[in-house]
Amino acid sequence: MDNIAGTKPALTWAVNLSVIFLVVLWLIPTVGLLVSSFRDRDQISASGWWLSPFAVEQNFQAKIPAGEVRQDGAFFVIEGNIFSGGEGEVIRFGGARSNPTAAAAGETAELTRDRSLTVQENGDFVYRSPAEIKRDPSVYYSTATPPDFSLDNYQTILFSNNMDIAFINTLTVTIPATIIPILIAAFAAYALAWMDFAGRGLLIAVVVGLLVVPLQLALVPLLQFHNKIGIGQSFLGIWMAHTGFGLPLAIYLLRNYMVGLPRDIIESAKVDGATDFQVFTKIVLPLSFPALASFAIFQFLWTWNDLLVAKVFLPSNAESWVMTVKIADDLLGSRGGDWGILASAAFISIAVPLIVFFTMQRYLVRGLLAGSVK
Amino acid sequence: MANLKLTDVGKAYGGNVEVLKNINLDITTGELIVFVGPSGCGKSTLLRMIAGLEKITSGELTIDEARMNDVPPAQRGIAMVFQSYALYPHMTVRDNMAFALKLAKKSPQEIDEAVGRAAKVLQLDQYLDRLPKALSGGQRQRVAIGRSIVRDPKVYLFDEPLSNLDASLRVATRIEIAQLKESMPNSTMIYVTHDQVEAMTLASRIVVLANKGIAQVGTPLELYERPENEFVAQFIGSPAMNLLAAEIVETGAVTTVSCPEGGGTFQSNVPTQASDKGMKVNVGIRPEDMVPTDGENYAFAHQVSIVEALGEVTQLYFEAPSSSKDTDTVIAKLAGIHTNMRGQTLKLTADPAKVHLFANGRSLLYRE
Amino acid sequence: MANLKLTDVGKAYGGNVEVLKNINLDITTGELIVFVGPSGCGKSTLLRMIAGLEKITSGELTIDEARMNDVPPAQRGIAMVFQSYALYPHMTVRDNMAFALKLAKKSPQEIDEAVGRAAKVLQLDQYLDRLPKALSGGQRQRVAIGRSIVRDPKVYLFDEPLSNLDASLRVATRIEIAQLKESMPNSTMIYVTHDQVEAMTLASRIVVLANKGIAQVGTPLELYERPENEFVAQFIGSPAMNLLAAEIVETGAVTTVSCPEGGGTFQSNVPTQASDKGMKVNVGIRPEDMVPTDGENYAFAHQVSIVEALGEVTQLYFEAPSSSKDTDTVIAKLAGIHTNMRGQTLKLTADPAKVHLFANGRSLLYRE
Amino acid sequence: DGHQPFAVGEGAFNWDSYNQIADAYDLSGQTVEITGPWTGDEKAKADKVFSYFTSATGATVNYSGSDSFEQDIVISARSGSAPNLAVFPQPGLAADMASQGLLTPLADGTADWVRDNYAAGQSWVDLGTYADQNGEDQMFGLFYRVDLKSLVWYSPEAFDEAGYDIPETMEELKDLTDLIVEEGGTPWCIGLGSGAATGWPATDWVEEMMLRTQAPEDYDAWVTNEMKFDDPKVIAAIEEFGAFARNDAYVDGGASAVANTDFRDSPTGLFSIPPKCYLHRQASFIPAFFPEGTELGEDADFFYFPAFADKDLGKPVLGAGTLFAITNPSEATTAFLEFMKAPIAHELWMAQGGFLTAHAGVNPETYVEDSLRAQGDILRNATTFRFDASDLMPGEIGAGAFWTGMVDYTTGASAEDVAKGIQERWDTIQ
Amino acid sequence: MSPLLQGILTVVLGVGGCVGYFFLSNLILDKVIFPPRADNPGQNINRANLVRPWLFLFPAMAALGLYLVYPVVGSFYRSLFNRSGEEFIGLGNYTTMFADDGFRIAFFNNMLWVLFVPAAATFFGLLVAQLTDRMKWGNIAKSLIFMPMAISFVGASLIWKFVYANNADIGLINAIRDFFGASEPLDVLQVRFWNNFFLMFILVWIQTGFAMVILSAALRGIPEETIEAAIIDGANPFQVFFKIKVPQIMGTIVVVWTTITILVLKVFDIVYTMTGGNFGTDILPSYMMSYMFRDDGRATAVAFVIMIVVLPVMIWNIRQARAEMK
Ligand SMILES: Nc1ncnc2c1ncn2[C@@H]1O[C@H](COP(=O)(O)OP(=O)(O)OP(=O)(O)O)[C@@H](O)[C@H]1O
Ligand SMILES: Nc1ncnc2c1ncn2[C@@H]1O[C@H](COP(=O)(O)OP(=O)(O)OP(=O)(O)O)[C@@H](O)[C@H]1O
Ligand SMILES: [Mg+2]
Ligand SMILES: [Mg+2]
Repeated sequence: MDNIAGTKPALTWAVNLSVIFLVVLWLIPTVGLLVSSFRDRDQISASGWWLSPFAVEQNFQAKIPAGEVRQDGAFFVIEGNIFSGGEGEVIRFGGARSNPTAAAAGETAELTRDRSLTVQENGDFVYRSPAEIKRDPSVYYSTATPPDFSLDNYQTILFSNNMDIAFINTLTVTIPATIIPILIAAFAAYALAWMDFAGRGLLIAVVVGLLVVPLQLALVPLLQFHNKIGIGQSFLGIWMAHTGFGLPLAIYLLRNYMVGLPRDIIESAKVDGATDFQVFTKIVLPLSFPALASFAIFQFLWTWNDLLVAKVFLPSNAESWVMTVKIADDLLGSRGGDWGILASAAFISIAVPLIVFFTMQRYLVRGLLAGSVK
Repeated sequence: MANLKLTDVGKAYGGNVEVLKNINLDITTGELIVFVGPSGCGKSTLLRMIAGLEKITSGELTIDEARMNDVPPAQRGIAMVFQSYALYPHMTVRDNMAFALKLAKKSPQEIDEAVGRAAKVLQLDQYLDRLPKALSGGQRQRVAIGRSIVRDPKVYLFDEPLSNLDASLRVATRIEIAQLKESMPNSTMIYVTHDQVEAMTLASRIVVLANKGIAQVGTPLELYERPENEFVAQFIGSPAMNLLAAEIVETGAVTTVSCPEGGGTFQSNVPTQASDKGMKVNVGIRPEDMVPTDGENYAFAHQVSIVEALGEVTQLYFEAPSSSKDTDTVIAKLAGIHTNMRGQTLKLTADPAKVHLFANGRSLLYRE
Repeated sequence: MANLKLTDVGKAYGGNVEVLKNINLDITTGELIVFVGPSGCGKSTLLRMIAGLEKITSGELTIDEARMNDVPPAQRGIAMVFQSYALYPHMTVRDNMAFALKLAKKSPQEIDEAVGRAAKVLQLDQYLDRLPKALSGGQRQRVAIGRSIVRDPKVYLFDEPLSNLDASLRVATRIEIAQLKESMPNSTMIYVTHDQVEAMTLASRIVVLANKGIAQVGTPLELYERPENEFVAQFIGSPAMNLLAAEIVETGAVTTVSCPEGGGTFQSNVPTQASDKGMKVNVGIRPEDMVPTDGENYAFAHQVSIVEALGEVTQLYFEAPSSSKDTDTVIAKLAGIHTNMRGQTLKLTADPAKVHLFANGRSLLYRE
Repeated sequence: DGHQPFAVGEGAFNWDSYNQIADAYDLSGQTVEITGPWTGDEKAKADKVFSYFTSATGATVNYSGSDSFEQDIVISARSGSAPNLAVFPQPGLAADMASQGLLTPLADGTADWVRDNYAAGQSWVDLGTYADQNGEDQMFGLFYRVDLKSLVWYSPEAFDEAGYDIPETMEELKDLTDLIVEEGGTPWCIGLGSGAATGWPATDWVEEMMLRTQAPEDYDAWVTNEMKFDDPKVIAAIEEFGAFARNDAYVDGGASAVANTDFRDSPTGLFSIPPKCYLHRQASFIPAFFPEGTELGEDADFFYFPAFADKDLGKPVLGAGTLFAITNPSEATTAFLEFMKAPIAHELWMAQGGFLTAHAGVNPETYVEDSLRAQGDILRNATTFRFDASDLMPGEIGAGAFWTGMVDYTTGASAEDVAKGIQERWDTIQ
Repeated sequence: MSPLLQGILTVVLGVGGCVGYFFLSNLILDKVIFPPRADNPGQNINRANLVRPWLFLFPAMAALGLYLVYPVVGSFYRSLFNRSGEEFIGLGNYTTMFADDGFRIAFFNNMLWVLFVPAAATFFGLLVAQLTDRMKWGNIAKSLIFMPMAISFVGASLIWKFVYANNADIGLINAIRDFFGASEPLDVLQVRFWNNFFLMFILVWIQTGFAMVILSAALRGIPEETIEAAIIDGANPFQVFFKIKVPQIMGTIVVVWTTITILVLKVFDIVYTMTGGNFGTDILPSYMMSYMFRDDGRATAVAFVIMIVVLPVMIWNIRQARAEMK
């Protein structure tokens, strides 16, 4: 197919452009999250992420220590620099919180009660008041703040206590919880696709039906069951739980793929003397790689991002925390509104699944069956 | 040891599409049986039933006296070449061929040797490490053959195994198969083909399938020389036997028939009884038995409409005379090259020993 | 109008597996070209390149003077029968055949008519509403043929379209194809086959492919009678031409060669020059040209090892004498049935007009 | 972690009570498992408090906090893997579990002890007493940590500059609201957004209004549904809330922004320049969501959400609190609850900030900030203290219909309809 | 033992155990229970073959039975009891539920979701799978489109807050409206009826990756020759796609559609975190969650309604499976 002559460049262009369009459409929200993950909470609620690469004009408050008041005729005067010696560039300023941008830099702003305030671009100010200055006055000014990105959010998450353990725990949960259901489901799928027995149609129907069972229904009876047989809350328990919950989809996906394999190949193997077990391991399994890989991706994702099952089936002590629990209960906890942390957490937890996706994508190959039958 | 016995075997797809019925066949060890028959007559189906890949709807199949109807394919001791090749797409040619041997737990040397030998015979040496998708049609077919001949089963089932091979390879492979067969007198082979030469050269017996049943079983020469019915007569031999309507005018050890095309009468060595006189029959003469004649007693006379020079022989096509039956055209095959015959009118006759007589589709030779 | 011209066309798979090179071929409108060649020699590949399904690695393809290398398949005006059928598995036979017509926005009546006609010719009437998976191998192949002949393209490409058909259907279909061709003098047909008879009967010219290139192009009889080289000589004709090592002892319009097998000398009508005397040559004699002789001047004498009676002819196999080349066995084909010859020693010779001489693989007829 | 911030014996703490526990128990090798709603910083503080129990008795304390505590505790209790103790943020859930037999009553005498030692002791006893499986009332919950709800947060600086005074009565508060509008400002920031719990801040408003417009007895009747939800009194209270929240001029972003602005984001309007609003009513925990670097007392402060002057209802205070209940008794658990009764257990958290207590025996000096002490005062001076009604109502109402009803109300539904809907829902669960 | 080591050990043991189970059980079946050498090998083998499917199915059925069927049956029983679980009220939970406005809204919305989300996600997934199929940077494009799949629902909700937020400084939509001069920010999540679609789009955004992966695997399984044949038959790319490719992967499309439908019936997180079911956006799963662990009777009753909603999809699948098995 790649060899077909004379593919039209216009078509290729159209395809490329539409894909770019879709990718961008799909990416925009994620980019927003990525950008936000480098900003802190206050910034996030101050300006849109799309503005974050640009300097924005922001208002600030500078407190003037009333210490060095100078008497100048009838006026009490304070002079100084609002940046207290640091760098900065004032654009506009004002003397009241409710009107922080009353005057442009260099001008003099008349304040209430006959006070006045002058602020230069470089931050030098003169504050004059006819009355004695009792409370530290404030100067409000606007200045261009450069974009501010930091890795703080990531640091908070990555270097918080025991994150390494949580990471290892997560892997400990996900890997067996991905492999074992695939294995069990593959056998069942093979039986449902290629073995002849009474009640096959009914079983398929049951599997489809079980797809829809809400997890929440099963939690209490299962944990009870685990407690009864002595597994309790443990890794073994969560593997079994994920296996049970993942099976319907696994069986369903795999069976549907397997029935599509050419009958002749399987028959040929049988004639070659293969038992069902061998037909399965040597022929069907290798040829089902695309389906196995797809399901592996999804089961991995699901267990990786799972919070509920982890909380129910794992002990609640910190040593057994998986990353989602750690992030939800430990890091976010009282900081539920900290979008920066949430964003970076989302990005950190995206990394491994993406790696899995990339590695598994290799198995979604073309023409696996090519050349086998006429 | 592999005696195969089919008793009243029938097959219906999906409960109603009846494809085969009442197949009775006894195959003894060491035979090479060839199934022939028109496309879609059920050859592959029968093979697949013997292999156990298709449920036998009715009747019984035994191998060495053991009833096999319900025995799974792996336990029947068969090797099969599928019409569709059915290669394992994820295995190299080598692994495809070694698969059965590995399953049988053969030693690696044994496997290597067997695969090497088969690859050599089938000229696949240089493709051993390719995947099926990078092979040509014929190469794929050869892999399929290789896969079966590396094994040592009781019964071989070959479904049109050479259809995609070129002539010389075909001859070579055919001979290989014949030798393979010879070297294993205890195995039985069943072979489906459309190639007459293959059928004639390989078969110890040929089974002609037609109309859901068996039209005739016999050695190649029996079928060629003494076809039981018009169907077999026309099916065996290429181009097909010409059939001409005629009437018996004289009976006895040698029968004389009239030819409505003019040309008076001519003879057949098929014996008839006095009561047959006046019977309407079809006279069957193979194209290669047709000889031009100048005499009065010819079987057929007509203008040559097409000349096909094949090198070795030349085929002459005569437009269908009203008396010919079933085939629209009468064909004669003359040895050598005769390119300039188009448009000539020829009279043709045949050696009485090679003239067949059919009444109601059945050969007069087989009357009770 | 469909003149096809291939100039220095080459193909390499994956950049390094070179399959074809320097193919030069001129096909004029109305021709029916047959590609033959050993399995895996690149016939399908060449066809696919013409169709536009494989990129042409080097060289140029023009149809009616227009360069086609980069024209997409749909614009080339071709119809194709795939070696692997490539039926649309989700469509019934009827829809498979009607697909192209529907795409071409033909009226329903037209479509029905065209499909009905093709189905009738191919004896597919009763299967029109089945899906491909419920068809036999031959039926599938017929659907594939049907799919192409309902259309009216400039160029037909047929890749072994009859390989799974039985002999009579094959003959019938072959004739249909020939008639189809005749009824459309403006279309060109390229046909791949392994069947000698098909090649010989259908082709206006045959292209023999071998060793990544063209071994010879010519009319069927040219190839049969005057093969340019040993390859073509052996490839055309079945069984293949026998080659025997010999030495030229007398030159002239008729050449006399010695035969090392004893039996002295015998003649060939191939002319030679005086300088050729003493040259080591291979003498080529087709099996069907071999005649038994009692005389002294025979080409070959040996014991018959195998007898194959095919009905029409009998093939005698002689174990390879040391002098035979390339083929291990010498074969003679005698008309009629001779079953009792096994073990006899026969002397064989041939008509000088039918004795070919090859030096270094090339025929002496074609020397400059 | 085990790091103890305060050395034993130093500071203004009641170390005596610590020593009593240490003398009375030796529980080495035993463990107390606790789950609760405190996570993050709060968990860290709690862990520090618990570490003193460990150092006193030798028993290990494993506390784990969860954001979805309500769900987790039900699952683990029902499936038989409950921890020893659970910290309930809502009495309602504890009552539910008690009635299903999933809780163990506290030791005899605890009720008396609470009555004697907690400010407004009887009300805490009542809040911790539920019917057990057999319908008998028992004391199940020991309150530890109280949240004060009746607070209005503001920026002293903004008030100062604008010359606003702290309102003493509801009437003054309303006047102030109008004044701010007149001067071109926006008085209130209100946000009800909270993911699945969206709407809960509005329930606090309604409860405050109930307390300020109706007698405490009415409030109690409302909580138990003796007074129907669609009673005119309740509707009036809802409309009091609506007077603030449904007035486009009163709230930042207009009335439509109220429903979906996250409650955690809503206070930031107080601190922006220019201010987006001047007033924010929220419980004592809210400073955790103020912008980083906000100093209490300096940049932000609170005043009591005042009562109507013309209604003779005193100064009602709305609060909430967490309570300990036994889900799985053990010796160490009993000891642990003794520790929880000791003043030291309260002081240790007071000294870390973010903690109020009703325990009368604690030393107020240990409050880490003045503002907390001031909140403590409000609590102490309350003439009426009432617990958050929605926390006492059945879950479907207090953590369901009431929430969504309030969202519907703020987005335009009429108070009658909303109240009627909630009452209907309530009817279906009885 | 460190959990990592423990994990590795279990993977080895678990996988080994599974393989061992299948291998040994087959071996025992063939060699011990029904040895083929007995007088009638055929019969024994057939007996073995009657048992074998169940050997293959046993672990899966045991796990399904224990982890799903048993709880479901238990739950159904529970749904016939009142809130405290003590009093048997028959279908009382169901009748009160159907009388509840909230339920009706959730049910209606859920129907919208069930119709829209699977259709849209499958459509986009198919589109992307097809467009990227032979593209040089197709794998990259696919990974980018897949990315939302890898984000947890909570993370995804956060992302979309940045799009939908009722504030031109945070929400992209309002920023764009602002740019075009709209004065007041609009809370799109409060726009009745349409807000459902804004929420649905989040799930579409996530699930497109799923559809894409599965469909792209299916597209790659289509025999190339049929496509070539169609091209030669004169089909343009659209015709190849709609008339050749789509029908051939119809089975997979059904699978994808079903899976997403079922997901729609289970996912409450999006609604839960974005609106908490307010503003008329409640759907059945989130409606169920508001009863879950409070009134199990009601919650399980909702669960059963959800299962009934999926019945047509089940039937459709069974039909498809039947057709394939022919
Ligand atoms: N994808 C591929 N990669 C590498 N080699 C290939 C590939 N496809 C075909 N070949 C090789 O190219 C050669 C020509 O193949 P082609 O299919 O054209 O042969 P053919 O002449 O049609 O043979 P046959 O008569 O057996 O069909 C073969 O040797 C085959 O192995
Ligand atoms: N699954 C099926 N359902 C219904 N009919 C079928 C099915 N498979 C095959 N048939 C029909 O059964 C008949 C016999 O098929 P079979 O494949 O045995 O033919 P065959 O003799 O091998 O033909 P060929 O020489 O063309 O391969 C055919 O007419 C075919 O259409
Ligand atoms: Mg067949
Ligand atoms: Mg080919």
